[in-house]
Amino acid sequence: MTPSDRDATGLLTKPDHFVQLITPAGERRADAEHDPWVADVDAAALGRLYRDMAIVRRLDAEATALQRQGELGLWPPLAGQEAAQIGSARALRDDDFVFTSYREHAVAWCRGVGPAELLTVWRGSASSGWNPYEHGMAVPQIIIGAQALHATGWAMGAAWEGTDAASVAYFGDGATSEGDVNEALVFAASFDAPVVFFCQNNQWAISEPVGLQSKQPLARRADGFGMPGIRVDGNDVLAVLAATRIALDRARRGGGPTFIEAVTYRLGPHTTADDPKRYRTDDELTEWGARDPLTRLLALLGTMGVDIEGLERDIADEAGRAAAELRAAVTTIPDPEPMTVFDHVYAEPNTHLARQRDHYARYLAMFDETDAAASGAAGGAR
Amino acid sequence: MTPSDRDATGLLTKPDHFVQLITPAGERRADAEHDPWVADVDAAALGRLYRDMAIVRRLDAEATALQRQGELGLWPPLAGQEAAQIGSARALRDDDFVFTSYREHAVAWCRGVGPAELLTVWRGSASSGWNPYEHGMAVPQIIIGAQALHATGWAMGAAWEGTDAASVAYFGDGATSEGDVNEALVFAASFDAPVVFFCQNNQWAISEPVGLQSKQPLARRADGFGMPGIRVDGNDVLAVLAATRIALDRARRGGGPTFIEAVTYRLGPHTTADDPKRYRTDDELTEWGARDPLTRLLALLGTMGVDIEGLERDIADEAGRAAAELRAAVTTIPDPEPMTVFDHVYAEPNTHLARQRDHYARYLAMFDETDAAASGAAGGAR
Amino acid sequence: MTTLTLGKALNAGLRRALAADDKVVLMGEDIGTLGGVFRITDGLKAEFGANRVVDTPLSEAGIMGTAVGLAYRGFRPVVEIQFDGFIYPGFDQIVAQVAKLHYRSRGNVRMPLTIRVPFGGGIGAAEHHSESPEAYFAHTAGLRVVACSNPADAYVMIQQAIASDDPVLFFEPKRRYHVKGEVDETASLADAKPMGVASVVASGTDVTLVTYGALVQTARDAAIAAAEDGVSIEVIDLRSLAPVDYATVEASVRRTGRLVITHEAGQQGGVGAELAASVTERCFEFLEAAPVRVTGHDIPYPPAKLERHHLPDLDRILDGVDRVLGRPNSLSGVEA
Amino acid sequence: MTTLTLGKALNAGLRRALAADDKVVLMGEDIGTLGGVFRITDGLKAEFGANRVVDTPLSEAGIMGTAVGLAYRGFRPVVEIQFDGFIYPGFDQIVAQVAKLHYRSRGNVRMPLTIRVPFGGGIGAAEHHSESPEAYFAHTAGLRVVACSNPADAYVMIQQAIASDDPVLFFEPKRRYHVKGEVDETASLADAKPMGVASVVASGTDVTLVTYGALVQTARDAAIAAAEDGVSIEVIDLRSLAPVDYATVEASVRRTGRLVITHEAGQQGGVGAELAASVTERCFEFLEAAPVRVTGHDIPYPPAKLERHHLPDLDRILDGVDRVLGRPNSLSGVEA
Ligand SMILES: Cc1ncc(C[n+]2csc(CCOP(=O)(O)OP(=O)(O)O)c2C)c(N)n1
Ligand SMILES: Cc1ncc(C[n+]2csc(CCOP(=O)(O)OP(=O)(O)O)c2C)c(N)n1
Ligand SMILES: [Mg+2]
Ligand SMILES: [Mg+2]
Repeated sequence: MTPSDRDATGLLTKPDHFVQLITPAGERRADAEHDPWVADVDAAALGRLYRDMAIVRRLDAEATALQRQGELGLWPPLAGQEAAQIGSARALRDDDFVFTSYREHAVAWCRGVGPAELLTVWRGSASSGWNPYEHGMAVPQIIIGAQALHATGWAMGAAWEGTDAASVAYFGDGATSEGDVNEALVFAASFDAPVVFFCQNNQWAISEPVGLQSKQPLARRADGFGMPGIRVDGNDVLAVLAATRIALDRARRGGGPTFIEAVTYRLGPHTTADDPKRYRTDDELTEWGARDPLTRLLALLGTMGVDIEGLERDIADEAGRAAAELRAAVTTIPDPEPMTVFDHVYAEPNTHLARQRDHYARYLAMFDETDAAASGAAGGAR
Repeated sequence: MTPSDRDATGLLTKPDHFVQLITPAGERRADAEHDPWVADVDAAALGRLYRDMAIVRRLDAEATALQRQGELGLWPPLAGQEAAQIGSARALRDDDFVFTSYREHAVAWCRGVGPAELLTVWRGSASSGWNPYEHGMAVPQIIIGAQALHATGWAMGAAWEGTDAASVAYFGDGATSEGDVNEALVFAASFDAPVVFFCQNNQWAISEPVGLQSKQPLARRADGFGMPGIRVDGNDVLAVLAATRIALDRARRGGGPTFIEAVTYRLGPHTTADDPKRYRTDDELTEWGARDPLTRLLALLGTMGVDIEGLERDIADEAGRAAAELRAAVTTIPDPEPMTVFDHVYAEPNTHLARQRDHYARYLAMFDETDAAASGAAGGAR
Repeated sequence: MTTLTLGKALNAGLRRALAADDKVVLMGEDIGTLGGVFRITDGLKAEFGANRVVDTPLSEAGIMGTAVGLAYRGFRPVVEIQFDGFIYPGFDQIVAQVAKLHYRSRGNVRMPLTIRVPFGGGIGAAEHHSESPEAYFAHTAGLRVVACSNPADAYVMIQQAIASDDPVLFFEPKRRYHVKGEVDETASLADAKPMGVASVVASGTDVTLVTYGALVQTARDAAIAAAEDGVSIEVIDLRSLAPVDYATVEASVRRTGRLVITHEAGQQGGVGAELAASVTERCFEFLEAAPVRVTGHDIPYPPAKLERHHLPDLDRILDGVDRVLGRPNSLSGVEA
Repeated sequence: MTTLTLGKALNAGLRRALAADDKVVLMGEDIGTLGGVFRITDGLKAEFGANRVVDTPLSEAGIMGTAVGLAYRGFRPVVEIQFDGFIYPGFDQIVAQVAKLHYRSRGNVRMPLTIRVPFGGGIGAAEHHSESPEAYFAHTAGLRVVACSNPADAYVMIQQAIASDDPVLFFEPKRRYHVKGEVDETASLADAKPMGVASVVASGTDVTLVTYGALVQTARDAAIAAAEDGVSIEVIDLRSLAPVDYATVEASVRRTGRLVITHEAGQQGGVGAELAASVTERCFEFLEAAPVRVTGHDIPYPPAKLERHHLPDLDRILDGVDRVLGRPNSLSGVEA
């Protein structure tokens, strides 16, 4: 690694340092090592991957709009990272389990998480929107890196049980600096855990460029921990699919963990609360815009003889319907009942909390029923 | 790394995988890369290194005996690790600063820590035995790995101040699994901190073999964090000296951190409270006994024409005197005065603690003065 | 006097501390180029450089541990923890190192760290962004714990914390960052009230109401509301949670005979527990009733739409006041 | 009935839990081949295999975090923290994950972890080997916190903790590991006293003395000594620190009117603060005096030669009893 491997912003993105099967211009690159892993992916399959990506991009934009309109408290947009998320999640089986952070809406989409389920937590209506066991996907994790250990433990258990299921830990470039992620690599290697560490290097951790977290491509972290590392073009859905399949295959055969660095880019703000203009340039955006994951796949489909106008039209319709559904779903999310604030703290009866709950119920009961329903407790009685 | 790189116990010790300048048999191996770094180390200098090692081995044995005799509460013997500690510490300047764990008595020896200073904490007489600023050495750290971050921060500060001083973080093979050590590597690389990570891989973390912590030689951890890693024969004082000089030189020139793995062996128990028979074999001990750091240096000195019998005799005398001093020193360590239990919690006055202190003073005062002096508070009054 | 928001007052205090002592360094995630997610360090990197206002890798233990090393070297690190709920990865370094190193080294090594923590709820945030972890630190020997509640205090206290040779957990009431107040930027630190001393922010005779941070404002509002009801409340802004200024609290309780404590943190083992226990020990014979605590529930911080059913507010505080006065209240008729 | 040490009783309880449910896995540093530094897991790896009794890499966050993942998968991990002072690197995973995941997942994901912590001092150990961190966890919603004090309880409570669907911090009084007692290894768990219920271990009428862990023995000795002095002490072994069995404590205090609490942890924000505050709230009118706390000082754990000047012992407890009774004591004449 020399300084010249860095671009102007100190980002580690030299394209020829990673697995790439589709160039930004939409050409299919031959790759003897990786092509066999996606030999089954024909034009129809590529079309389906495009559909996934286009729909989640639309849903993401819709959710951002919903936040701007006050329907959501916060939204962390994924725009730009569709290929990384779809390519990896579409490699999974139902009995696998994914542990993500907060930005993996496209992974949730692949795991069958529904619109209301997806938005619940960002609306602030409940502490989570879905049952992890229904989708083989943990609820979002906000503590950076913590989920890497959860994925590792889950995988250890799956192996001990004699299954060939695997887990995937999704985390960001910033997360690689947290002790938890490094300890996860240690445990996974030590126990040959069937886990895939899927790092979306989107170049930024809020305002911090990846160069502050590491002077080395993150995939190189893997070797020292005793596992293979794959650096893949995270804006190339096919390359990501191949890399993830390789890693999952190894995991299922008892070969242990793999670390994948998907080099991608967050096109939007960190969250709707962020102002990226304070820390990055328009040039950088333009540069990355040219590497868009959707554009290149559409171009490739065109060269394969697919009627891309027709495809785009169909998908635009479908995405529009999905977005409308999302918009409709948000208002169906019930506002929580006051006393549910005490639910699920414990799985078993707890004398202390029962008493506190009882006291609060008595407190709420002091207020006029109508007032309470209309405006909650505050200001009701006085 | 293939399974055959591991010996029977799963330990990562293939000798030809590391820098070695003196073979276990005492032959000087030519090494074009490393020889220039120790070109100044003539027979006299080697004799001094031998003297250091022989004396600390004797002191270590004496301290172990003192513990067995009840003069110390606990002692973590260093036997076997003399070359790793002396070779590295003798590369340092006075204005460097070392942050160790609990077993680095030979480092303390090199830093001029005196016998009473050394034993105080193990006798349980005070929370530390020396002033870190007098010896450029932090007091022992028991929380595994924590000091790696301290060394990194200190080095960042030294660089910001424009000095060319460096710090060394000493830690064990087990410590490499802790988040703190990995985060220290991240910070050190990010800030080009002039710090040397000196890992003594003594094959065991209490009862756990190093193979449980890592499937890779630990020095390989370095690359993924963006720093050079050197794997050195930790039982070869000259190779260790060379490696540490290389690392310190890089640090002083602004080249940032280096990770050194010194492959060595703990010949004794983890601490005097440990029973290593429960987890390791006599064969392993024999095997490592043949790689003893002292024997090989003595053999080399012999081939260099040094009167090794005379040397041994002189050093035995000197070591005997040092041991006697140590034994004498232990009883000079004052028992702490009861009320000092409150000293140094805060640097500034603290109303809460002052009150608690006052209450305890009144409590102690209830007891008959003579009783209190003889037996402390307990049982005095009733 | 300048009118500043609490956030800007902190910024001004930090700027003055950086200017006064070049061993002061600020460290944290996003504090440099971005100026912090709350912009508390806005402009400081540009003014003092990247070695004084340091964007760090994303690792709280790393920040805390390197700050310890910097302190070893004579620096006075001021660490920002981005949100309250992110302090726990650094907990070991705080509890086992920062808090203990002065003791461990028998006074040779000073740990003059300031650990800034935007804390508390009421901003409709996601999980881990609204916590009140102060009791963990108040229980940790070797640390000092303070909380500011208004711009004037924020400006002075942050400088006092940085000047202190002891490590200070500095809690900032994030939902009050935008509250404005008068700040005297010319005043000398030497003349300022020490951060260990509490403030009586409203005088009263019937009930002593003790709080800190964001709830100080709520408590004052409660005192005004109660006054209309004929109840005179003395409001004390604790400012220092460890050690507590019991002289001020006791003097008040001895007059009023009644104590209400309110904080956002859960009740079980919260700062209010120590206060209630200590005040009971110190002035049992003056108490007309058991001290009452009005706190967050003992639950993980709830989702945004439920936080108003978790956080003490004006009504809940007044209910607590009714309780301590033996007036009709939510628990009337319930056996305690 | 078998006579077992407390350590062996734990070993027997763990063995029974491993045998009863193959989702129970033990994890920790040196717990396998070595059987743990205190030999609590001695022989269990040989009996159940390396996938049930797991030597882990040296990383507390790693242990805790992988245990969370195992729980996600339906396992019931029993984690050993080697010594009290080494729990802090795992603090984030405990507080932000273990404690909150059931809530966060709206009851879908259970976290039936048992976190075993040998705790407390009195063994002449080096730094970090004698701490009493229980208050941090008692203040954390979502956790249960228990402490055993004798072999019979140890045997039953460890099994109850493992059987509990909630995460349990299980504190073991390390200096009592060698104390012997009768254990009924045939008794059914279903009939056993729930771990949430406190035990009155000595009846008395003048003072209620509440404690847990290693000090239960000391408290009983104090009761015997006091009896010779004409003072009748009721000793309560709390067993559960969160939630506290206030029914038992209150019933006693209502009779005696006087409460003394003793623990090794520091006073400021210790478990005793919550107890004193809660008991005062619940039975103010029955109290003849303010509850008295006899605790470790608010200092980092001192060097071995000073620990007897830190830890509550028989004399200090009796001094506290004198205080609560208004008899001559160390603070007589001192204004509280
Ligand atoms: C332990 C912890 N520290 C700090 C934060 C605040 N925070 C939220 S997201 C973020 C940046 C994460 O960057 P990265 O891992 O690259 O993921 P990305 O947001 O780019 O997907 C930070 C610092 C947090 N959530 N958790
Ligand atoms: C955070 C923490 N966890 C656990 C321990 C208990 N412990 C003390 S030494 C040790 C093994 C350390 O092994 P290694 O790092 O290889 O150093 P060595 O003792 O071999 O020099 C352990 C687990 C500790 N001191 N600190
Ligand atoms: Mg990122
Ligand atoms: Mg070791």
